[in-house]
Amino acid sequence: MKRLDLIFSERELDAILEALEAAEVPGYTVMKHATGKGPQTICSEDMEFTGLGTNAHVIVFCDIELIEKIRENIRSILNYYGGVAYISEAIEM
Amino acid sequence: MKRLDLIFSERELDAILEALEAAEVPGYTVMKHATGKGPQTICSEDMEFTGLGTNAHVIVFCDIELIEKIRENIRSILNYYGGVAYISEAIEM
Amino acid sequence: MKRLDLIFSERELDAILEALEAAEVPGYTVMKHATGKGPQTICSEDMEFTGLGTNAHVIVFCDIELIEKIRENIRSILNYYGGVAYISEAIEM
Amino acid sequence: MSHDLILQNILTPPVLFFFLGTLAVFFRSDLEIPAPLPKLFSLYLLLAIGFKGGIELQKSGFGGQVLPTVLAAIAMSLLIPLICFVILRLKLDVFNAAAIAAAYGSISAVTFITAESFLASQEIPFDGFMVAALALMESPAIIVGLLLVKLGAPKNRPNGRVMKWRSILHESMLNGSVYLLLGSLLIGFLTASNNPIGVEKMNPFTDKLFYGAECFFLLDMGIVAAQRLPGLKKAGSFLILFAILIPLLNAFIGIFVAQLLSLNQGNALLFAVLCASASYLAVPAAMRMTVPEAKASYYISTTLGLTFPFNIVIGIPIYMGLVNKFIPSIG
Amino acid sequence: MSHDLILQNILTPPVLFFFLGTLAVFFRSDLEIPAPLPKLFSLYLLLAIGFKGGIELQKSGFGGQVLPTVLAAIAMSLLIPLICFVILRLKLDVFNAAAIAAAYGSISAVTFITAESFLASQEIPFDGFMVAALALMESPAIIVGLLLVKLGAPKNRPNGRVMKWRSILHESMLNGSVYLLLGSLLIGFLTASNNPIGVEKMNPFTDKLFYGAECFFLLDMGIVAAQRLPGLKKAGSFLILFAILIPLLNAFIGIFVAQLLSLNQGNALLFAVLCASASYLAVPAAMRMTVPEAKASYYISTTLGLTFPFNIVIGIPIYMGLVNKFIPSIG
Amino acid sequence: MSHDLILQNILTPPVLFFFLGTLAVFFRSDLEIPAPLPKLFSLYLLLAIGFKGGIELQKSGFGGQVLPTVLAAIAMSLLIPLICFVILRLKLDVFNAAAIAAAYGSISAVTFITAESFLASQEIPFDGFMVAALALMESPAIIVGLLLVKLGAPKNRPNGRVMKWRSILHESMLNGSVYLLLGSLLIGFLTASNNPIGVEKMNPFTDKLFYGAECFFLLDMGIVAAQRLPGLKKAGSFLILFAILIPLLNAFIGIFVAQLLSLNQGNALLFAVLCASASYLAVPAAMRMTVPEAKASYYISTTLGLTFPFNIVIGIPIYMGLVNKFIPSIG
Ligand SMILES: Nc1ncnc2c1ncn2[C@@H]1O[C@H](COP(=O)(O)O)[C@@H](O)[C@H]1O
Ligand SMILES: Nc1ncnc2c1ncn2[C@@H]1O[C@H](COP(=O)(O)O)[C@@H](O)[C@H]1O
Ligand SMILES: Nc1ncnc2c1ncn2[C@@H]1O[C@H](COP(=O)(O)O)[C@@H](O)[C@H]1O
Ligand code: NA
Ligand code: NA
Ligand code: NA
Repeated sequence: MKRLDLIFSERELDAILEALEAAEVPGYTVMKHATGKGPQTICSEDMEFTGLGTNAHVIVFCDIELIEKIRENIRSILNYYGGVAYISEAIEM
Repeated sequence: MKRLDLIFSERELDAILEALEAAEVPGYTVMKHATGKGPQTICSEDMEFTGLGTNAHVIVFCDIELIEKIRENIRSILNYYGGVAYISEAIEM
Repeated sequence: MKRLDLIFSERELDAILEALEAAEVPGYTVMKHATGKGPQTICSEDMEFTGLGTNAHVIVFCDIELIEKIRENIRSILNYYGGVAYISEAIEM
Repeated sequence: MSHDLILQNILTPPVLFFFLGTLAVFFRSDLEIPAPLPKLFSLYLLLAIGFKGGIELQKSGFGGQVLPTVLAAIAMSLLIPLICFVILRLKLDVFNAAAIAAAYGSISAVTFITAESFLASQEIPFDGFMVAALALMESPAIIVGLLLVKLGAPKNRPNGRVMKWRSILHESMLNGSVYLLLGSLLIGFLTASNNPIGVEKMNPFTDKLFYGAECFFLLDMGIVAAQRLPGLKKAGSFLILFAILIPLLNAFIGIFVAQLLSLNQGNALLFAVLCASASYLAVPAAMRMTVPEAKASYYISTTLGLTFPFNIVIGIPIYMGLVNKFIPSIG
Repeated sequence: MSHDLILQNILTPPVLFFFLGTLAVFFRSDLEIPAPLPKLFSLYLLLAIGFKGGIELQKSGFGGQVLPTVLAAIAMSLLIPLICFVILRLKLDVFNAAAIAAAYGSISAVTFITAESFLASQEIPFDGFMVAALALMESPAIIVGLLLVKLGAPKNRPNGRVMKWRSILHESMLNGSVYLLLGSLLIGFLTASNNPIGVEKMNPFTDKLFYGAECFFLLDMGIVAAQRLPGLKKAGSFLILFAILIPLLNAFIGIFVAQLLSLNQGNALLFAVLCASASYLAVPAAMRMTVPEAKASYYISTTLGLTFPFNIVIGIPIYMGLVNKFIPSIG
Repeated sequence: MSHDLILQNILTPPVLFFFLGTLAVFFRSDLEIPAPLPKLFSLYLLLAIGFKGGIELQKSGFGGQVLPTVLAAIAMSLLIPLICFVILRLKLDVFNAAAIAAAYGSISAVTFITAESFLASQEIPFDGFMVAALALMESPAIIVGLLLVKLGAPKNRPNGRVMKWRSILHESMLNGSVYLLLGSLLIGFLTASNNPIGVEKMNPFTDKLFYGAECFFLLDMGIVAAQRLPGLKKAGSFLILFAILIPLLNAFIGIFVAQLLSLNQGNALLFAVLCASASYLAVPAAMRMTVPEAKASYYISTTLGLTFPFNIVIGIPIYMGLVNKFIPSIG
């Protein structure tokens, strides 16, 4: 089993979740209100009321095949709008 | 060292934390207000005010022996109410 | 690539982020409002309004060399004020 | 005539703000009221409704129509779930049928206050003690729902799940919104009896601010209700029909009972609305805890996605039309 | 004389609370207004501004100065972005220039209400229909900004990014804050026409509470603006100068137009403030979605970190000084 | 007679809502006021207390009893921590003793306003300038606490931890709640001097709404205080006794000083309450930063879990009984 961590602006949340649902991942978890810093951009808490939106952290536990299926779609969103995606190992308890 | 990620409805938080404390884990971290989707159920943000409750994400760093100790207890809660539990490797910094 | 998870009181957030920026990590993500329990202390939600502050969960994806660079600095803060730091493996998607 | 009333109802600020929220979802606006702000408003409204109701109850005492009305309301919250359960069992299993039945036996405080605002804008008088009826209709409906599960559930429910009286009472009386409403009612009552200065000093918060806060909350309810609509499709046409026809049936029964009780027009409308409305706060939370087998999406989409908007927008004026027909006007 | 006005302006509660917030950052106090509380206040203010404006608009009707003023305001929100774009293109690429230009063509509701408070404390009358002008200046500026991108952007923009009319209209009309403001305006209008009791019952929430909520929000704005200052340094001296001089220029044009329209002193000040202020709510959100190539830190630090405080603290009294000079007093 | 006062105190809305919160925890209701709503109310209360205090201070000026009273209050906030420290050192180390001592030298704004509400419901007059005393008692107590650590701490404290004057002053004056309270006091003062219209326009927010918001906040405080009780058990019987007896002692000293200052009954009660109450906002935050060696659970459970409820429920009427005995009534 794999664990996929996606972090990106909540403005792209709908697009990312659509991609996940299209690939029929078994489930996902979304944590909003994350802030942070990337190579170019800063995301701070006051972006919440200005409407710019803070980051969302999405976790997906799924098989590697599913990750291959969504890779291209997700990468193209993240490359355009910013955000990171990392994969690690996980075993169901 | 292992890292245990538990995601489930905050309604079961007390029961899960009791299980953790009974096993004397060295510590845990709770992040509330997570939303998401599982095989059957959807957890959305408006469940916060209807009293249904959103999800909690609990992280525990501990030894594998402790995980064995709590496995059965935790699994029985998650099987009944829903939720996921995954284990991965972690090294103290 | 490594994934570094830091969990500590948000009161120390500025100091930790300074340490990360000084080491020029490529980025980081901060999730506030985490609660939890450590070997000695409890962090509960009502610490938010009493001004004591809840925990922050910081995630950094970076190379192992960078982690070596910040290790000492971060450890000294966590040792004094409390908090945990764990490293795991991660691969860019 | 009902047409006229519907239009007049739609042109009040609470209903207009509800529409504004609904349309935001249809037009895909990014208008959003982030958590926990809706919780703030729902806590505020419960506290204010309870407190004001307590004051009114102290003023009116328990004589006259008060006790019969409150008892009749409790009876309705015991009876309605039974009717609903029988109907729902045609298509659903025990768990889902009981959970939805409990929701329809219970009440929606926001529907109630929208009805009060409607009466105020029509300048039709009503009595404050009706809030006591409201406050006392939640627990019985939950108890009936849980009893139906206890009696009807298959024998192979896991052990930990065998319903205990203790937890039935706990969920029905100590659920957060029931507790706050009943507690505030009691505090309002005690304050009115002992501390008139306190009543006056609470007034700007619990009374003057109320209407605006109601509008703000209805804006959010509009958003939430509209987001619930897709969930309704999955629930199927049986539940969709149920969510619209049952309020009408229950309102009809309510007006019949109101006539027996010789309530005036204002109180009769409120009584009908209590019967017709369904709970999306207290009951879902209680059911989630005690009957996890029931699908939350069923009892939330029907009550919040359909019955609530239906009542707010056209139910209330329709019931008013019926009240006008069956209940003699005093003036 | 302007000196006097500046001092009088600084000694009003909204500006004092703004300073309190700013100083908290400079002194490194840990005073903090956590999310989503600022959102609560900004939603509240937009709802209240819109609702009150709708009532006033219904009172005044569309005759007299109303229509010309509103049309002139819309014209300004089309013209100002063009002027700004030409200036900004001296140093910035199309994306950044267009995004900042749109922000300055649009308005800041909080600057507007601070100007209203200033007029109230100076006991200078003004008209409620100016809110209609405010509400109608956001969308056109966004449209111009997006058109500038559509026309000026390099041909190699990725396919998915080719701007469509549909999304231009969507972002300009259905952005959360624009939508709430326009919607509340409409609701205020409809309520005032049909439901005078509703107007009165909203009053404690939308009117009485307003000034205090404004102060609370300005406390937070002081904190946020001060936190934005370091970001300005990175933006460079060109943008810093722009953020201070352009409001002056726009206010000047605004007063000139106000004179042509024969607005009274109060309305002329508000018109100037609409021209001089820049949006940090609706426009940034729209630009973030449609022009991700523009740096958010540019259009946020200039509008929020510099233009907003400048207008709040010294801009308004300076414009008042100009109005006093160029617009005849009625009394 | 004290019995009577206790009952009258318990039957005011703030205390009743406090009980409602406490009982919610005892009965295991799921009533919850999620973060950051309690923060919203605490920020609001500090802002409103400060602003109203500033207005009153401007009205009263610094003549008459004002200056002596404020100076005496500051003196008390220097003296009380010393007394407490000596007692606490019997059982605790320097860090914990100093942190708790500072908390008891400082004040609880909510206890203060509950005392004001109590006086209002008893129709006993008191003066607005007492808020100035309240605002000025927080910093000195923090300074004394940190000095005690500086002087008493073992020599082997890590280097980074050697207390610097700079950080002592920073934590004592710029702590978020101290800063907001003092800042709002100053703004109220300046507004009252320069902008009477501003005072009036703030009134619905800072004054009219206050009592209701206080009740809402006390509901949450009831929940929080009750959740703190288990933590008290761990703290041990010494700290439990301390948390109940020390307020009595301090109130006694306070009434003695009030007599020397010839304060009237109302002001004397408030003075006693300032001495008796302990800080759970400013001081804990400051101690957490500068004295991490002290256990937060100690200074939070004592102040919030025991002293606060004690003062709110029975302390205030007991002190009123003492005031009645020792301070001559004017009427
Ligand atoms: N190396 C990293 N480690 C953790 N989070 C990151 C990292 N880089 C970027 N992020 C997160 O991704 C968001 C978007 O980054 P960016 O791709 O620079 O727009 C940032 O605001 C961070 O929250
Ligand atoms: N494959 C998954 N990956 C990440 N989170 C999941 C996954 N499946 C379920 N979840 C989370 O667990 C919660 C409960 O799921 P369920 O077991 O379907 O009731 C969901 O709301 C998600 O937040
Ligand atoms: N073993 C652990 N697993 C997960 N989180 C932990 C663990 N130990 C401590 N924490 C987190 O780190 C915070 C500080 O802990 P402490 O070091 O005890 O002050 C706690 O409040 C928890 O949120
Ligand atoms: Na009902
Ligand atoms: Na403008
Ligand atoms: Na004290």
